[in-house]
Amino acid sequence: MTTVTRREEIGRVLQQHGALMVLGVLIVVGTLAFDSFATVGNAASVVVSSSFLAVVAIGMTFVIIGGGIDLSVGSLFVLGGVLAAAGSRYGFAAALLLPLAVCGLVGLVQGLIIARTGLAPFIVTLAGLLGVRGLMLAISDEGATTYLVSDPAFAALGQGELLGLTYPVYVTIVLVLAAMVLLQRTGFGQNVYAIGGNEQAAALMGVPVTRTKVLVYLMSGLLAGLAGALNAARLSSGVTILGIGMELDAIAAVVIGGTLLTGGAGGVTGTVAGVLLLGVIQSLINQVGNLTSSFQQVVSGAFLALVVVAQRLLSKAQRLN
Amino acid sequence: MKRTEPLLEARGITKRFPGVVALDDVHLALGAGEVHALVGENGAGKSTLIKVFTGVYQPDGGELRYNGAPAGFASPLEAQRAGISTIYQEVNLVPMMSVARNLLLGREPRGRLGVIDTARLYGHARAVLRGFGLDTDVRRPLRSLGVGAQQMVALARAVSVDAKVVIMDEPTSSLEPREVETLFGVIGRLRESGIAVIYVSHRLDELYRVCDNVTVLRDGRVAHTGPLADLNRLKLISLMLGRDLAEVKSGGLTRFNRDQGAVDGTPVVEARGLTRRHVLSDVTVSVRPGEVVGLGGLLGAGRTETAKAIVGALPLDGGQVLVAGAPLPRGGTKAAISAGVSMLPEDRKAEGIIPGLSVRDNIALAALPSLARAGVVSDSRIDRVVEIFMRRLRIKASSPHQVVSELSGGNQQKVLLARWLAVRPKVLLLDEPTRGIDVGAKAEVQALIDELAGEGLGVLLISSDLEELVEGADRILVLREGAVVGELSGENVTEAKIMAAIAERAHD
Amino acid sequence: MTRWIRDYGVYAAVLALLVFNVLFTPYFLDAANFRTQLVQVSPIVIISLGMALVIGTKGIDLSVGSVMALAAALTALYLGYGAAVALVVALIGGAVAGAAGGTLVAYVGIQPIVATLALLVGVRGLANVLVPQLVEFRNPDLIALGSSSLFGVPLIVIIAAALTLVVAFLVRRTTFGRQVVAIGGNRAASELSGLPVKRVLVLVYVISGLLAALAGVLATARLQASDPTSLGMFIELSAITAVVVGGTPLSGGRIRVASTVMGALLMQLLSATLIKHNLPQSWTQMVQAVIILAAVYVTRERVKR
Amino acid sequence: AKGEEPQTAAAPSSTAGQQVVKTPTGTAEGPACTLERFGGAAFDLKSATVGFSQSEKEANPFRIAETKSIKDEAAKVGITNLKVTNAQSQFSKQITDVEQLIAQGAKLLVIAPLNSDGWEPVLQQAAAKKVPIITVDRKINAKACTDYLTFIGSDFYEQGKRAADKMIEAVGGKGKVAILLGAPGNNVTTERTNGFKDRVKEKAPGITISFEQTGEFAREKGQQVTEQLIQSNPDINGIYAENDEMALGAVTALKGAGKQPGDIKIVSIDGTRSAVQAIVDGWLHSVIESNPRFGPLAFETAAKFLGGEGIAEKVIISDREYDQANAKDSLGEAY
Ligand SMILES: Nc1ncnc2c1ncn2[C@@H]1O[C@H](COP(=O)(O)OP(=O)(O)OP(=O)(O)O)[C@@H](O)[C@H]1O
Ligand SMILES: Nc1ncnc2c1ncn2[C@@H]1O[C@H](COP(=O)(O)OP(=O)(O)OP(=O)(O)O)[C@@H](O)[C@H]1O
Ligand SMILES: [Mg+2]
Ligand SMILES: [Mg+2]
Repeated sequence: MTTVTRREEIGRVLQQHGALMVLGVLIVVGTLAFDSFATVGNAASVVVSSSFLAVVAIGMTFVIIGGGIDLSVGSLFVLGGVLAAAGSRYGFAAALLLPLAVCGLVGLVQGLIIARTGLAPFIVTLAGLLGVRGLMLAISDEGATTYLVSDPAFAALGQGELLGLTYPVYVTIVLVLAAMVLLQRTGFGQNVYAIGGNEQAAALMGVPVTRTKVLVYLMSGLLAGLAGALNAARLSSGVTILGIGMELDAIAAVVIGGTLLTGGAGGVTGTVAGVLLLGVIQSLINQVGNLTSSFQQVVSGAFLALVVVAQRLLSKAQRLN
Repeated sequence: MKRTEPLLEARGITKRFPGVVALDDVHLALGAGEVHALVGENGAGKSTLIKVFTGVYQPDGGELRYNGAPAGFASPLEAQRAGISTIYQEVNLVPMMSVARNLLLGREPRGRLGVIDTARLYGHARAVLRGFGLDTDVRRPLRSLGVGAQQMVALARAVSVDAKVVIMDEPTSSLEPREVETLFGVIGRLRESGIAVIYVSHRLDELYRVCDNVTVLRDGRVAHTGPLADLNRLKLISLMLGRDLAEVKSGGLTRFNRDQGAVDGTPVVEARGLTRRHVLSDVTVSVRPGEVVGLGGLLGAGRTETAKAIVGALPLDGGQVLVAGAPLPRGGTKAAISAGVSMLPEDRKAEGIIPGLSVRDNIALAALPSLARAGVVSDSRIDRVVEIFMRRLRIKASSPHQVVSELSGGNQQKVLLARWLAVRPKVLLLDEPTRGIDVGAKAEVQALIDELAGEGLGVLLISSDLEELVEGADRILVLREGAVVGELSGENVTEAKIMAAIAERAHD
Repeated sequence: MTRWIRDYGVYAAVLALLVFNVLFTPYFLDAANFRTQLVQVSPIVIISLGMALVIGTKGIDLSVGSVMALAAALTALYLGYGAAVALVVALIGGAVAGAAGGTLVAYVGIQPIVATLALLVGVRGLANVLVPQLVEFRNPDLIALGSSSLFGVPLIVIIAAALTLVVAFLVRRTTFGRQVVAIGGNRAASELSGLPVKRVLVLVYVISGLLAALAGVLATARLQASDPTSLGMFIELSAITAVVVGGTPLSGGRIRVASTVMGALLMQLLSATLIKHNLPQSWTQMVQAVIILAAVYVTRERVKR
Repeated sequence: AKGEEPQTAAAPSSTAGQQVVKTPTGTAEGPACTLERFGGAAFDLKSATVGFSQSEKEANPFRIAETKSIKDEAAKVGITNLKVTNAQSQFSKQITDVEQLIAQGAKLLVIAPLNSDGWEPVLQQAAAKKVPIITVDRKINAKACTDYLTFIGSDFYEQGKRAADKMIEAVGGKGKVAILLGAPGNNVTTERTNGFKDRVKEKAPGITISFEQTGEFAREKGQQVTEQLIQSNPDINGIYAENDEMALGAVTALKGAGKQPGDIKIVSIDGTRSAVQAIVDGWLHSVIESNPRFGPLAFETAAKFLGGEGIAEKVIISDREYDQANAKDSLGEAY
C-alpha cells in the first residue's frame, strides 16, 4: 500500500512540477549553449515580459480548475490597455479603475451567463472574445486612435524599476502569492476545486456553485483587464493590436503547468512555471537567431506537444506500475 | 420518543417529470429522534422525495414544513444550513480533493486572517474519521479510497455537521458488514441526541434493526405509513410490490430455485493464475456451462478486479484466460465479448449507462456489430431485440426512446443486463447485479439468472449479499486480498461457511 | 414548444435573417447572391461536419485551420503532377495530421484541446516551411474544381451537400456513428462494452483532418492561389460555433448534422448581412457575439429543476 | 510629411528596384542628428552585434523582400553578427524580441515595427545603452535623435493620397468606390485610409465611398468581401485595396462573377510582382509602390551616422507607381 502511495505521489509530482523541471533543463541548456542567454538583461526581459501573461494565466488557472475555460482574456487584455490609456487622461485612478470596472463587468456577465444558463464556457467566452474586441475597436475608432498614457504616475506604475525589475513583476509576484493562498487556504479556493472536480457533488455538499463560478470569471476578467492596464502603463499607450491568440498562450501555460483541463486539480505555481517556460522557449529561439519564422512555429508546436506528452507518459507510467 | 409536532413534514407533495408523476400527493411526518424507513420498489420515488426535502428539486404541488413552519429550500446549501444533511445514493463527493477537504468542505477550521489552518484541518479530519472506524491518510485524494471508505467519508461528513435531520439514501449498499455495524452505532447515537433520520434501503433486515416507523411508496404514492413493528416482512414486501401476501409467500425471499451441483462438463471459461501487483495474486476461476459460480469476500477483496481481468479490462502482470480451451487475446474487452464472455460492471453510473442515449441505444450498444450489415445498422433488427428484452426484463420506461438517465436505478440496471444479454454471451460475469435495486426487481433479476443458467449460460456472480450468493451459486470462491482463500461447493455452500472462510484467514 | 425551439431554433433564426435580408438588403434575391453565400459557406460546412463528429466524442479539434493551410501547401507542391495527385496528397496530409491528433488523444491520453492546440501551431508552421509564401497557379483542373457548376449549382456546393448526406448517414445509420456518440456519452462504459474506442477516436480525428484538407483544397481552388499563411486562420472558431449553434452540445454524446449545416449558414448569412450593410468591424464583432449567445441560448440543453 | 505634394513622376526605373531617397539626408527635415548629438560612441559596424527585428512572418512578398534585403546588405557590408528575430505579428513579442536583442549586446537595432505606439520600454533600454535604432517601413511615435535615430520608409498617408489620385483618374472623378481596408487597428490601415479619403474629399467630391470593409490584408478575405460587395453594390465603379493581396483577391472575385478586365477599376498599394502582372493583364488599374528593400539605405545611414555625418529625422523614400504605361517594363523590378 505504501508503495502504491509513493508511486502515486511521484506521478503527481511529475504532473504538477514537470514544467518546473523542464524549465530547469532548458535554462541549463541555454546557459551552456549561448553566452548571452544567462545574462541579467536577458533574464530580466524574460521575467518582465512574462509577467503580463502570468497575470492573465492566474485567472485562467482558477477558471480551468473550476472546470471552465475563458477564451475572452486576450480581448479583455487589449481592451484593458486601451481603456487604461484612455482613462489616464483623467488621472491615475481613472486609468486603473476604468479597465478594472469594464473588464470585471464583462467577466461578471460571462460568469452569470455560464452559471445561470448552463451554456458551455467555451462558447460563451468565445462570444466574449468577439464582442470585447468589437468593443475595443468601437472605443478606438476602429483601431485608428491609439490613446497615449498621459498620467505620469500611471506610466511609472508600468515602467518604474526596483532592483532591475519593473513594478509589474512585483505586482505579479504579489498576485501569485495571493492566488496561492486563495486557492489553498480559503473556502473560495476549496469551492473552486470542488466544482471543478464534481460539480453535482459540490452542489449537494452545499458549495455555492453559481456564486463560485461567477466569481471565477469575474476574477479572470479583472486580472486580464489589470494585465492589460499594466501593459499599457509599460508601453505608455493603449496599443490596439495586442492580445490576439493570448488566450491560447494562457491556456497552454496553465496546461503545461500541470493543471488538468478537465478541472478539479492544479495550481498557480505550475502555471507560473508554464508561463516562464513559454518565455524561455521564445528566448532560446531568439538566441538561435536565424531560424525562419515558419520554422519557429514548428518548433513551438512540437515543443508544446513534447512537454504535454512527456508529462502525460511520465505520470501514466508511474500510475500503471 | 414521539413528539407531537413533527420536525420535518411533507404535506401532499407532488413532483412531475416529463412523462412520469414521480411523487403524487405524498405525506410524510418525521419527529425528532425518530428513524424513519422509506421503502419502495425501484422508481417508486424515494430518491425524488429526498431531493425535494433537500432543495434539489422544487415540488410542483404540496407543502414542506420544517420546525412547524412552512419551508422551501431553494438549494441543497439552504437545506444544509437549516440542518438537513444528506447522504445520497451514489457517493457524491469530489474524487480529486483530499479526504480531509472533502470531509470538511465548507467548514474548514480557520486560523489567523480567516485563512484555512491546514494542520488543524487534517487533525480534525483524522479525529472525526476515527470515530467512524476509518484510519487513513486524510491528505490523500478521496478517489484513492475504496467505494466503501468513500461512503463512510460521506456519512461522516453528513453526520458531523450540526444536523437536525439526516437523510440516508441506501447508505449500506457499498459498505461491508463491519462498516454497517459502525453505521448502526452512529444511527443509535443520532437517535439518542434527538436527531431525526430518514433511512432508505432495500435490505429489510437493516430496516428492522434500526427503524421506528416506515413509509412505503408505490408508484409515487404513499401505500402505507406507520410503526415498522406493526408490519412483518412479508406484509412489508407485499405493500411495496402491491401484490397479495400469498403471492409473495409462494415466491420465497430470493427467487433462486436451483438444483445445486448438477452441472458438469468442460469449463467454458477458465482463468488461470491471474496476477496483478498489489491487486490480484494467482487467482484461478473456471465456469462451466449452466453453472453459477459465486465470488465471495469483503469489499476490496479483488472480486471486481477478477471479473475485469477476465474480460480484459484490467492489465495483468501474469495469467491467462481460456475460452473453450483457446487463450483470449489481451488488451480490451472486445475479444472477450466476441468470444462470448461479458461483464455487467459494478458501477452503473460510471461504467454502465450512457446517460444521454435512449434506452434503445443503450441496450443495442454492445450488440451493434451483430445488428449491422457492413457497418450499417438495421433499425428493425435493433427494435426487435430491444422489444424482446424490454418485455422480458420488464423495463419500466415511457418508450424505448426515453433517455436512460431518466430511469430509476433498478431500471437502468435492467437496461444494462439487457445490453449484455443481447450479445448472446456464453458466460456472464455479474458484478453486484442487484445492488441498489428493489425487492421486486431483485427477485426478477435473480429469477432471470436462474433461467439463463438453466439455458446453459455460465454465470460468475459477485455479490455482497450473502443470502443471494448462497442461494444463487452452485459453487463459491472466497477471495481475500486478491487471492482465493477457499472454495465451497455442494453442502458447504452456506453463509456460515463463507464467513468462516473469510474469517479464518483474516486472523491468521 | 421549448423543445421545438431547441431543436429548430437555428432554422427559425436562419429564416428570420433571410426575411430581414429580403426586406432590407438590395439585390438579395438574386440567384447569384445565393450562389455566393453557398459557395462561401461550403468550406466551413465541410469542416463543421468533421468538427461535429469530434465534438460528439467530447473532443474538439483546433487544428482544422492549420490543416487547411497544410493542404493548400501540399496542393501547391504537387500540382505539377496534376490536380488529382495534388488533391490526393493534400488529403493524405490532412489524414496524417488528423491521425497525429487522434493518436495523442486516444492513445497518449492528452486532452483534445491541448493536443490539437499543439497541432494548430505546429502544422501551420509546417505548411509555411513547405510553402513560405503565396503561390498562384493556373492549373485548369484545379481552377475548374473551384469555379465550375453543375446545372447551375457550383461544384463546391454540391460537394458540401454530398458530404453532409454522407456524414448524416454515418451518424444515423452506421455502427461507427453510434459508437462515436456512445464514446462521447460515456467513454468508460463504451470501453467495457467492447467498443473499439481508441480506433474510433483516431478515425474521428482522421475524418476531421480529411474534411479540413478537402476544404483547404477547395478554398485554394477557389482562390486560384495557395496561401498557407492566412488560409483558414481562426476557422476552427467558426466551425465550433456552427456546431454549437446547431445544438450539438460541447459535452459530447450527441450529434446533429443538419442543424450543424444550419448553424454554419446562420453565421454565414449573419456575416454577409453585416458586410452588405457596411457595418464597421466593431459592430460586426459585437453583433456576432450577441447572435452566437442568443442562438446557443435557445438551443441549449435545459437543466431540469 | 503629410503636407507634401505627391511625387509626380515615377522614380527612375534604372535602379533595379532599389530604394531612392525622396528627402535626402540632412535636408528639410529639421536639424540633422549626429553621433555627438545622439550621445553614443562610434563602433565598428562589421564586428558589432546588429539586431534586426522583423514584425511579421516572412510569408508575403513585402516581408520576404524586406528581410532578405537587410540580410543581404548586412552580408555585403561585412556585418558578421546579425541577429534576426520575428514577432510573428504579435506586438508583445516584438517588444520582448527587441529587449532581448539589446540584452544580447546589439549595438545597432534595425526595427520593422508592427505598431507605431507602445515602444516606451524598448526606447528606454536602448537610450540607457545609447543603442541607435533605425526603424524601417513604419514609424515609431517618439522623438528622433533622442529616442531613436531615424525612420526610413514610405509615407503611408501619402500612399493613400496617391492611390486616390489614381482612382480619381481611373473613374473620371465621379462614381462609387469601395475600400478594402487592411487589418483593423493597424497604423498602416489608418493612414492609407485617411490619405485616400482626404484626397478624394479634396479633389473629387463627385466620388462617393459607399463601402468599406476589412479584408485583413489577406487575399482570401479580399475575395470574399468583394464577392459580397459586387452582389449588393453592382453599380460600383472602383475598388481601392489597401494592399496588393486584397486587390488580387478582388480580381479573383470579379473573374468568378464574370466581369471583364477594366469593368471595375482597382487601385492598390505595394507593388508586388503579381500585382504588376495584373496591371499588364488589365485587371488592376494601378499600383502605388511601397518599397521593402531597406537594407542598403539602412546600413548606409548607419555607416554615415557612425562616421559622424548628420542624419535627418526621417528618410522618406520615393515610391514609384505602376500603371498601364510602365507595368510591363517594370515587371522585373517589382518584388
Ligand atoms: N430527472 C428526472 N427526469 C425524469 N424522470 C425522472 C427523473 N428523476 C427521476 N425520474 C423518474 O421518477 C420516478 C422516481 O424515481 P426515483 O429515482 O425517485 O426512484 P427511487 O425510488 O429512488 O428508485 P431506486 O430505488 O431505483 O433508486 C422514476 O420513474 C424515474 O424514472
Ligand atoms: N484505498 C485503497 N488504496 C489502494 N488500493 C486500494 C484501495 N482500496 C482498494 N484498493 C485495491 O483495489 C482492489 C479491489 O477493490 P474493490 O473494492 O473494487 O474490490 P471488490 O472485491 O471488487 O469489492 P466490491 O466488489 O465489493 O466493491 C483491492 O484489492 C485493493 O488492492
Ligand atoms: Mg433512488
Ligand atoms: Mg467491486
